[in-house]
Amino acid sequence: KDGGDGGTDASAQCGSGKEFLIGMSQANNAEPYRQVMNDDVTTAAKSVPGFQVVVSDAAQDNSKQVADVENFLSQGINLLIISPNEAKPLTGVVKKAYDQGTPVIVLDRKVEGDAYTAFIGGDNVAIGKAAGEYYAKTLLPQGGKVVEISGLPGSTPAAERAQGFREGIASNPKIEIVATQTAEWLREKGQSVMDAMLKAQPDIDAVYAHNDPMAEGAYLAAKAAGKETAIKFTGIDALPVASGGIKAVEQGRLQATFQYATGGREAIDLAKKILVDCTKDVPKSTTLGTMQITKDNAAQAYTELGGKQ
Amino acid sequence: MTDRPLVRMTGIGKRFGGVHACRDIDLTVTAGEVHALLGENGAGKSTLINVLSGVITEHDGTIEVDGESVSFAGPADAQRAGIATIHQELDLVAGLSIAENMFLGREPRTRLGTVDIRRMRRQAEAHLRTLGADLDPRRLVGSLRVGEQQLVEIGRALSLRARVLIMDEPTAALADAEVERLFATITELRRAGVGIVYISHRMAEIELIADRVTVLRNGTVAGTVDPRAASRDDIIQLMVGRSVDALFGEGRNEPGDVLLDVRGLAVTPRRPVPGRTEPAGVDLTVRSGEIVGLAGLMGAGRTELLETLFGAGGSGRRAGQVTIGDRPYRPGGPRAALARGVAFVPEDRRGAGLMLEHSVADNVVLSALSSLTTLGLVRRPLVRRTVAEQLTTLAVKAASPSIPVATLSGGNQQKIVFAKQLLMRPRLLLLDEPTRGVDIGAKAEIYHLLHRLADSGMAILLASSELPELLSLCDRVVVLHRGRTVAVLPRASATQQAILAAANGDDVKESR
Amino acid sequence: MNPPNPTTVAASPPETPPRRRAIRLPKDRHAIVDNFFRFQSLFGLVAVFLIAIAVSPSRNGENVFLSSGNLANIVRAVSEIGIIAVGMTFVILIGGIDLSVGAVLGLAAVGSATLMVDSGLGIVPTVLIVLFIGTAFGATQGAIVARLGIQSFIVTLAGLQAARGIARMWSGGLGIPIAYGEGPQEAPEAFSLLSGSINGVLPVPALIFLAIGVGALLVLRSTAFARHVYAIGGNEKAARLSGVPVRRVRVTVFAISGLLAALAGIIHAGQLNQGSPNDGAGYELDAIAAVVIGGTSLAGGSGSMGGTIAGALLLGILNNILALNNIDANVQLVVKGLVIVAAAALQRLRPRIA
Amino acid sequence: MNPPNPTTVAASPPETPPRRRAIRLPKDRHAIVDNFFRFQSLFGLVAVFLIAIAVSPSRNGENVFLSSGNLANIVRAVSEIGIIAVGMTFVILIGGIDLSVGAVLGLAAVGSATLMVDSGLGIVPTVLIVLFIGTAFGATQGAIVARLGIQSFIVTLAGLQAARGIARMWSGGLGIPIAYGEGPQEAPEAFSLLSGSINGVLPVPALIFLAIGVGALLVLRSTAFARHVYAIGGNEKAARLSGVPVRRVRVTVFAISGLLAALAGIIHAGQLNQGSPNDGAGYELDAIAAVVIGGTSLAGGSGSMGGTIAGALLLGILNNILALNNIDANVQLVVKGLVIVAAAALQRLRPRIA
Ligand SMILES: Nc1ncnc2c1ncn2[C@@H]1O[C@H](COP(=O)(O)OP(=O)(O)OP(=O)(O)O)[C@@H](O)[C@H]1O
Ligand SMILES: Nc1ncnc2c1ncn2[C@@H]1O[C@H](COP(=O)(O)OP(=O)(O)OP(=O)(O)O)[C@@H](O)[C@H]1O
Ligand SMILES: [Mg+2]
Ligand SMILES: [Mg+2]
Repeated sequence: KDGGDGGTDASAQCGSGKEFLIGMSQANNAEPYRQVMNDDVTTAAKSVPGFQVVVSDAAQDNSKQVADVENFLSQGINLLIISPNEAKPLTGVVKKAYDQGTPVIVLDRKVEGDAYTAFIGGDNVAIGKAAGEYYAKTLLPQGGKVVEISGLPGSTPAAERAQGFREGIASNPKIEIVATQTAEWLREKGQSVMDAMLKAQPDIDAVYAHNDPMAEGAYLAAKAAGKETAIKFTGIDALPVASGGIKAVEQGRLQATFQYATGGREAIDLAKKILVDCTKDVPKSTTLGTMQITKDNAAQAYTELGGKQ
Repeated sequence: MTDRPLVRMTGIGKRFGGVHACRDIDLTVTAGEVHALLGENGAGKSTLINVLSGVITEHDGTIEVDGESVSFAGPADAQRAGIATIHQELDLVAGLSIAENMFLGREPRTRLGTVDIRRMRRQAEAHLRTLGADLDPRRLVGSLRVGEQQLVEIGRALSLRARVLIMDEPTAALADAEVERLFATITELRRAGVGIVYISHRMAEIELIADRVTVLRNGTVAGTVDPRAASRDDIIQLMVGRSVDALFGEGRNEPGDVLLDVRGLAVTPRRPVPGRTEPAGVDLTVRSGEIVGLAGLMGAGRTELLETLFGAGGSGRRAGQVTIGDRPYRPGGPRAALARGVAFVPEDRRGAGLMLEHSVADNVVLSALSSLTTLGLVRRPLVRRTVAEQLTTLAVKAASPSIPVATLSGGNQQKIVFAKQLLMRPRLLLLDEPTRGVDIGAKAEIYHLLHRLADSGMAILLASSELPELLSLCDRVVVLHRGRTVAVLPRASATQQAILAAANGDDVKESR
Repeated sequence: MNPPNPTTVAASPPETPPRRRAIRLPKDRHAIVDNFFRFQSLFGLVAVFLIAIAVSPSRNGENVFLSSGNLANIVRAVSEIGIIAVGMTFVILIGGIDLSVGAVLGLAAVGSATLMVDSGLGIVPTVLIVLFIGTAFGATQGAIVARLGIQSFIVTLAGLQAARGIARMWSGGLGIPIAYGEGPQEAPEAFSLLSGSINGVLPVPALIFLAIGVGALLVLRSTAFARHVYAIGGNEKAARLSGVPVRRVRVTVFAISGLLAALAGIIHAGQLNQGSPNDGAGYELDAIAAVVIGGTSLAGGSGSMGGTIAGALLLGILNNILALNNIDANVQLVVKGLVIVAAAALQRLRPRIA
Repeated sequence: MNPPNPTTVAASPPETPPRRRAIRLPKDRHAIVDNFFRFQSLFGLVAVFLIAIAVSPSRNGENVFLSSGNLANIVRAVSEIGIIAVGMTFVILIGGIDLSVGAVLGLAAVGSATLMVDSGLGIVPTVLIVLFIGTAFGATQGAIVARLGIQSFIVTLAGLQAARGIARMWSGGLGIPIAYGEGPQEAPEAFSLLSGSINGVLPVPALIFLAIGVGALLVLRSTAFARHVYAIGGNEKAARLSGVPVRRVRVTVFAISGLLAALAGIIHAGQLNQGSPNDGAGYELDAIAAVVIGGTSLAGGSGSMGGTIAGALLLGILNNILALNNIDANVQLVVKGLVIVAAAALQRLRPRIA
């Protein structure tokens, strides 16, 4: 069987004026990024007649996500959108779905092999690198001391955003990462970790956080210590929601943030092509670019990315 | 050969913090004798035998078994040396069956290494039958009455095939019939050469079976006597250091008005609990100033009746009428009962009476807290004073009001339960086996106290398995059989025979 | 003698002649030993404190750990866990456990943000409503435990899920940012006090924590309610037979826990300028750890509020000193595990009964 | 009469003639009632099962819930939690708790992957080493509980952190993918059996779970060890007085829990083709829920393995039927909370003992 087979069954049933059940298997609902992805998918699906989306929450558990997909298959979904908790563990069940003839769109994190219909996702290394280059050229051209607040140890984005960042700042050897502490993606941990950093590290120039909430937490700690203007903060994700990083940039707490697109709307577009338009060959892989968001373009980006005022 | 003791304890000493529970005690046990150990509550009897049974491993002095010096690292060691113990407090596992409890720690195995359940049951049943207990060994111990549990403990000790058998108040929870059966067993064991250490507060039992009596006082040996040579008074004198004045038959005031009136009380439980005998037609009255006894065989339903009156019984449909004073009374729960001036001393002091890890003071004031507080705040000085007075009144032997109740001797624990309820100044006092495990001196004090309370107008309803106690203390004795009143015997006509006959249900017809 | 207060009369035991001077209690060794061990929960705290001073990095010759800013931060960082742990102490004393507190914190944080920002309520109504929600949630759990006789572990585990689900539904799954000002969609400026400090030294949440802690300590020392709590944990049956209103106390205790979790949630929202439904995850375990390190027995019936406060501070110091020394996160986990066990072992030095 | 061994005489239950056939036990109401309620843990399961059938969606006229594929999925999905819950049952029966199991699962998963892929070990040595690590970890925790007398909640909470930290250090923080084949950096093909099924129907992990469950059920029914476990949980003092080796049993019980958690970890790695250090988070709570729903008391001393198995299946069915009906994830949380409480309430119908 080749990869194209996956679409065959579905295309046999495809066409306009039909009802389609789309299963959206989310790795977890606890991260704002993923909640926004869910919202993007459901919102986009509302504008396609006949689309019904059901969302499951694997609560960060690979095994639960496998079960979620299997439950979808039991119900006979017409298309699967999955944002895997981790690549390898979900590969098997994704392949099972695909081999059964259910088109599969993989979001954000790839699975192994090519037993899926299409992949849409960002590139964390590239984003980290973009952030690093921003530090090297714009934020700290004279160099400086950077504290890195990293995501959950063991998670791929944390590793890749760390790696990309180091590649990005390599061009400016005067930038020094003086400490790396994890705040497990959480705002409150960002705050308490930064509390300690402020004591332990003199003269911090900037804080590179692996996501916006941790950057905001660090900002709060600095503010309590009266250092919020002396230190510059950047985050990643740039979610177009009220509690997201774009607003934080717009309101001046963060210096910059880097968009990590959810791919939700793109996934539904693709689903429409497969199910309604009966398109046979959709692009196997789409890499979503990032957008650097600073005070200059924040308001505009917020609207552009579909944020509600 | 009989001269060589099976066990010789020399210079045994044990301290608990500041308390010298045992001091330089010598004790021997020879084959085929019943060696009785007497003493007041807290004299150190249980401590001494805990040393012998390996429960207490750190102590002064030496133990010899068969002339060889031994040192036990735990109860299992003592068991292996042939020493079996029936401990004072019932230490059984509620969630295991009778058979499993009896063979705990030494389960018979099949060839596969699994427990030989049939053999275990068969042997358990045989042991129980010798004690006259017709219990299904598969029953969970938690569903047994206290008396039945006591039989299981005895059965377990017997099944250990020991050469030395220690019995710490084995009859405290038994009724007369079972006691007789136990004594028959003891006689048999004695004949087979088993040495027995027997602790009891019931003088009559000692006179019946003891070959030798050692009296402990304040942790030391006050003397060893031959019970056949010494009189009861002599022994009591040794125990308490003075003679105990006549307990019984004091002149009493005329009782007042009827305080408690129970007519046709019956409870039909929603879900019957095995082993419980709910009231099934109880008629009785108690006047203020009167002490009324409740007699009956084990399982006659005395406990359940008292619990029902206190509102602590099982739930179910209630029939009949209860009146306190001149107002009808529907027992709604302990709180409501206490508010109506009804207090209750339960028979299972450890399970239902005390917070063992908590201090004496905390236990004593628990019920009466609301009268010791202002705006919800506890008035400490008042509490301290009240506790001190209460401990003095009841002559409780405790190092301090702040030590945990668990460290008191059994009898003194009982007094704490008592003290707690008396603080409520009840009009009606319900007592379930109030002197179980209480020493003779303390018993006398409790009897005096009950008399005084009655004289001050309190109505007292008292369940007891000790007939002499009922006979001497009570103005009337109500006999229960299977949850119903079968006889009401005024003091004049209450004799041991009459009560027993009624309790056995002999004159059920008559009383109808 | 005619005492003016009838209560006193009722209390005096029957038949004691009204002696003027109370019996002098012997000043005995036990009481002294007992009192000594009351403060033993502080041992672990003091030990960790000293170690922290010793291993702290220094900067410009100043001990970083001991700098006043750092100490304030520690107390601020543990304040939410600490407040929760105070409520948890009551629950654990009656032999229960409350796993729902972290989720209730999240629910309360969402509630605070939504009510002020979306519904435009003032601070006082917001705080009252949120505290009411927390209390009602706790009381409901308590009622289920008390009425149906289900183990609190399972009831509050279910409660955890329910509270989390409700919080997510209420907030639409996303954090609700709190902006300050007079306009619509803005919260009263005063709410941001929660992220400030008094005189720039003592953070407000730390102050609240200490106030609550001291208050609870007094409650536990001096009230009849507290004695009922201990009694239920010590022997429920005996407590019931002694006339303790077991059910009511149980419900109250869970209600207190819910109330304090909601208070922690309000502080959380104030500190982070946001109400996020997923916050507070795992806080219940930290709070329980604080209580147990503080010497309270999970079996109920024994423990102290002072111990809990000490336990919370101990955990805070531990987190802080590990971060100050920039210890690798994974090593931190292992070290923290070991220290928790060591602290608990220290508690065990107290003499045991029987 | 001069019996050769005086001991025997004293003991022999006075004169039971060696009858061939065991004494016929009276068919006693009590025993029957007791036994009846032993199976009561099944009530909740059956109820949830019937409800699930009733509310299941159907597809092409077939009941989706009842389809054999779906039933197999349910058992497969609960197999890891179920295996952990079996070990947890022993721990809870002695009145303890083991919070470390989820982290040990993660550690074992990492261990399986690392040993096969990086160290190139075969399946048998890998499995043995990993099981040994889990057992040793559990036994260490048990020894701390038994020797130092620290509450198991706190010891295993620390153990949780430690195991998680070790797993992350060992794996370098990232999941280690397992590729199959003969080459270096590849695991033996046979290991992938864990993600397969027998005859394409019964998933291997489900089979292992059921086998372990039945084995444990027999152990709990028939061994002296099991009696000692119940005795320690029911009345530790009585157990000690009866000569039960309390410490040894305690250590063994925690070792069993560690062993089974490690086994679950191996299965986890096999099912997901990866050993990830963060996996298994929160599994301890699910396992405890299964045990408690199965009617085992957290106070120790009473409960059954059948109940635990039923409890695990009940949770699995619940998750499944909620998912099949596409209930919103947040609503699911609330519903699950309610059902767990209801299931626990059902257990309470059993008559109480004194
Ligand atoms: N574990 C303990 N800790 C502290 N003190 C104890 C402990 N066990 C016993 N004691 C004290 O030792 C003394 C002797 O107690 P013991 O139980 O031996 O008395 P006893 O003679 O058996 O009394 P009773 O007839 O009431 O059972 C008492 O004062 C008691 O308070
Ligand atoms: N299966 C059971 N479930 C609950 N409580 C029980 C059960 N069996 C006995 N009890 C309670 O245990 C206590 C002990 O009963 P015990 O064996 O002492 O009865 P008794 O005092 O000898 O007889 P009586 O019923 O005449 O008082 C009582 O409170 C009784 O209600
Ligand atoms: Mg004694
Ligand atoms: Mg009775």
